Amino acid sequence: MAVKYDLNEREVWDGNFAASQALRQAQVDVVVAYPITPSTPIVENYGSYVANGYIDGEFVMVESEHAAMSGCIGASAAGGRVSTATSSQGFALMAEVLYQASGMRLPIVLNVVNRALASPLNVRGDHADMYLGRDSGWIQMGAFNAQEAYDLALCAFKIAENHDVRLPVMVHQDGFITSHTAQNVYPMTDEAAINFVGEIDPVDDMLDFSRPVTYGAQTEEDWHFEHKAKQHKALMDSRPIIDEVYEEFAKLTGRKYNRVESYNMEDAEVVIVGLGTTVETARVAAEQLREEEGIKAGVVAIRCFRPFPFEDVRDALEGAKAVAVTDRSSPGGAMGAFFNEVSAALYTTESRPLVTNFIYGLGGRDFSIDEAKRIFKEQKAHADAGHITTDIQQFSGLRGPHLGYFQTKRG
Amino acid sequence: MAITSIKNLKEFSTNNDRFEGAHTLCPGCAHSMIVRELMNCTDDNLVISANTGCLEVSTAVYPFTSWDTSWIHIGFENAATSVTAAQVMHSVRKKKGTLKDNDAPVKFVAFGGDGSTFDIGFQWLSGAMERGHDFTYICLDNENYANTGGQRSSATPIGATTSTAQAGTHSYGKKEKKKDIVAIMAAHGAPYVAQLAPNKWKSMAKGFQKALETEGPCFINTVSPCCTEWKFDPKDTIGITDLATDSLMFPIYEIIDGHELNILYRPKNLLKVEDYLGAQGRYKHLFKPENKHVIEKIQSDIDKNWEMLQRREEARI
Amino acid sequence: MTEIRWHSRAGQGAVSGAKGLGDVVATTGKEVQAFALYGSAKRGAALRAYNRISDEQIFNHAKFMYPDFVLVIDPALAMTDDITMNDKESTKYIITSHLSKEELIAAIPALADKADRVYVVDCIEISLDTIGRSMPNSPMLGAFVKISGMFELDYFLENMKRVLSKFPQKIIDANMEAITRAYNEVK
Amino acid sequence: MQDLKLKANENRGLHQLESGKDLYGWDEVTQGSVLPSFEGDASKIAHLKAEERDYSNYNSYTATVASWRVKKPVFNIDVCIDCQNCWVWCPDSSILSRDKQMLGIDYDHCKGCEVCVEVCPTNPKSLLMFGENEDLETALSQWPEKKKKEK
Repeated sequence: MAVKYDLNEREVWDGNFAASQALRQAQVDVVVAYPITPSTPIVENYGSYVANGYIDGEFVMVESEHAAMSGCIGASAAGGRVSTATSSQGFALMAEVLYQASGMRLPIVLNVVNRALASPLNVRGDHADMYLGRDSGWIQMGAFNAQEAYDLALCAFKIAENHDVRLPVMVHQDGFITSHTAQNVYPMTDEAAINFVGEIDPVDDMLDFSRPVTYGAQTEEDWHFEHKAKQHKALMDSRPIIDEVYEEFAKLTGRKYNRVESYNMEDAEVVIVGLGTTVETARVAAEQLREEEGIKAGVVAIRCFRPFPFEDVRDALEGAKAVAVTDRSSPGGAMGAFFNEVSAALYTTESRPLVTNFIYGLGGRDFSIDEAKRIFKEQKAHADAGHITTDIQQFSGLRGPHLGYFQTKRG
Repeated sequence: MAITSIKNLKEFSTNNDRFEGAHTLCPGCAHSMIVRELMNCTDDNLVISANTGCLEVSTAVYPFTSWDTSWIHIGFENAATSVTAAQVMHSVRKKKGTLKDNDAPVKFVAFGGDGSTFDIGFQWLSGAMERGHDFTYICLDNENYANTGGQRSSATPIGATTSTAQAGTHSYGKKEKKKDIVAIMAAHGAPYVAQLAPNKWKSMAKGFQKALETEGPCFINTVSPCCTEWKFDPKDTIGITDLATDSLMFPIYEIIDGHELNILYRPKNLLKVEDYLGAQGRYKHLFKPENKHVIEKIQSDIDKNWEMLQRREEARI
Repeated sequence: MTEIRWHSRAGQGAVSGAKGLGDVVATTGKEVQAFALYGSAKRGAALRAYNRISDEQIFNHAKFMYPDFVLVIDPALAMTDDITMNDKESTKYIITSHLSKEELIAAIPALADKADRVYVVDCIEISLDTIGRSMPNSPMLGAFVKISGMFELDYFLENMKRVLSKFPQKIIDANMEAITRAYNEVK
Repeated sequence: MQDLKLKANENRGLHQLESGKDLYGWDEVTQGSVLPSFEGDASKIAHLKAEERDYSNYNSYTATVASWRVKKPVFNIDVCIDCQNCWVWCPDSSILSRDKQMLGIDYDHCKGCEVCVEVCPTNPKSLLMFGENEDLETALSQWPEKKKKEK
């Protein structure tokens, strides 16, 4: 029986500590991990909870991130609750096995502390690793601060282990900006947390010897497509279940999450669409602009990057005139991936707002209120002109001459 | 632990197979002889993992499995990791009492070919051995990447021709020595390490049982002649293995706690390595006059290795 | 919103100082933020840490700020780092130095017109005397309590004891002494 | 004696996968492509003989690879000494052995590799290869005599 951990009603935790407390409260059975900045403290803390009896689990320090996720798969197929954490290069090294975890429908919770991908080497936050996971078949949820890193990690177990979902879940937080920033966090009691998450009820349990199972079969062109289709459907069908879990969480804590979050959107004409901490900074900018200049600015955030909330994004943005979609990942010779997805959703609306793409914040480059304001003002100019007046894709916050691509053919 | 009697073959044959037929390994493949024997060595429940390789692609082809036990394959390199993590989960769930049957005895076993053991999965294997989990890793060593059409591995011996180390007018095939995986695994401090061969079924069964009984990470390298890539008639699988063990190309021995070496088989009628090489197509080119030195080199390596094994056995260090 | 920027070297405890300050402030019911920009920074490398304090939830995640307080806990960085960056007319400076206030301002031209907002305390010496090694973060907190007037000293000390509760009593006592001395010595 | 119905449960060979029949849709494949080996409780599986087990349709035991074979081994029980060499080295789990006795060959799983014939120590051998279509009686009638040791 685990030793009682003393919690205050109000704690000052950084995102890493908050996530590790969620792992403790969910009484994760096995963590298989390899350390990488900036996610390391999550698994270090889990290890210290094991070492001090705060949790009846095991911490396995393996020799690489690939092995970490491989171990998570083995442990999860063995029927218990499993979690780990990683970032950046470690995430990239895990990439092969991420697909195996989702293909085998294993409810692993991966805390991803977002960090840029080399080269050049960089330890700070951008969303390159998160984007790398976007076709991996995992549910991907984004936390914008330490409180949310904690809340969503708890929700993640409940979603992943739901028998109608049975998919692995990533909970993303921004490297350093969330992971290493201490803020007020209001934890649940241990009892409330475990009651909410519940006990895991294993499916296809490798340790149930009354029913031996084979995991990881080979399929060729005769079966692979069917399995992938079934997996995709499970991911698409997880949407209402995610909503239910968010609803139940709100009843317990008063903190209500949505797969798409809207701020000041009732009458917004110009909008920033973003992921991560950017969302909160943009919210401050939107409110200031409303007060200072009367610009009807709003913010739309994607809480649930996968399954991509196509309909909800469309609904949230349908009334907007000009929308700036922000990609915190080097786009590699294309428009930002997030821009493409949001644009695709908006293309199916009547209003088809003007959409531009900002590449920003790479390698942890600061995103300030002033920068958000500048982006809003540009959107205002598009809205007033009735067409896009700048390049469709621009690099924002970059030193040196302007870098941008493509002009509109409308107007 | 329920160990099956291996007093003699008749006793052993009362076992009920848990590795089923209608898998799609080549006719005459030694892999399945070895796997069957491992599974027949115990009545305990087994959790088995496999690296990518011939065994994996032939025994779990959707919608069929040939495994009557829990089994998992993830990727090329991580069988040791997946099965040891399952073992850790077993210990946690046993402690918490969340297993379906908390008292059911279970053993954890990983299989890999020489490609995944010596090469691509080497780091994962080394990590699992170092962490000291209670499991047995069995390498099915057919000395090449048979699953992908016979490329060289670091287990391929000098002089063999493979599709990526070809014998030709300017080459006698692979130039480099086979990696000594047994010594490397013993150096990890594993409590039980052995090299075994399926023709010597009893020493193999004894070794398997020792590995399953020994607490901690055990490693066994088994020679697994590959009729397809070694180029011999499938019916001769056991005969070729006899030549391998009786020429000492593939000596059978165990190392306990990293140092105590025991030779498990001494051929009464020691054969020259030509007899072994000559029976396989992959060494055919060595019998050309210009390649004679390679056969001499192989024989001299065998002699030196045998001398080393005998001295280590004697020295007990 | 109160914003604070720390100038420090890795290993001097600015990150713990900022987090400790945040911890104490949170007990008053305020929302806090404490963060630093480091990562692969090795001991001795210059780094900056940040605090925000507000009555409402803090949404701004930028490191960019117009600081209300600049806390410099490394004497050399006071000379070499851009400590007056993005300051306001009301920004207060608390600087670790063995120099007198006059000598310090003379050495740092950027402070010339801000003399009424510059405070000096020798956190290094205080920490060497009390804690036994160079750990200027605790004394800086004492100086900050005095200059900001945000707390009563006793209230702050009580709460710092809780923040430091995982340490041995001897270390807690030394830190209390360091905070108190700096509170009294800052000028 | 070789006609014992030990070898298969009723559904063996029903799947026609090699011919492309029996391929069903995405809504019917198993979750995560996981394959359960048995129906019902399999806790004591190590203690059950094949004919006592409740194999699932996903178990390759229920499938056949008989069509892979060009020649087949025929077993002559009159010569057999039940040494079990063929049992231990059969790579296809196709030697039907019960209570220390060799009873026959599972022709649904035998691929005709001939290993069993090679490792058979009797004189004459108790297993010999015959054409796939040769019937048992004809095969047995052609069994060779004991060979004299060459001197």
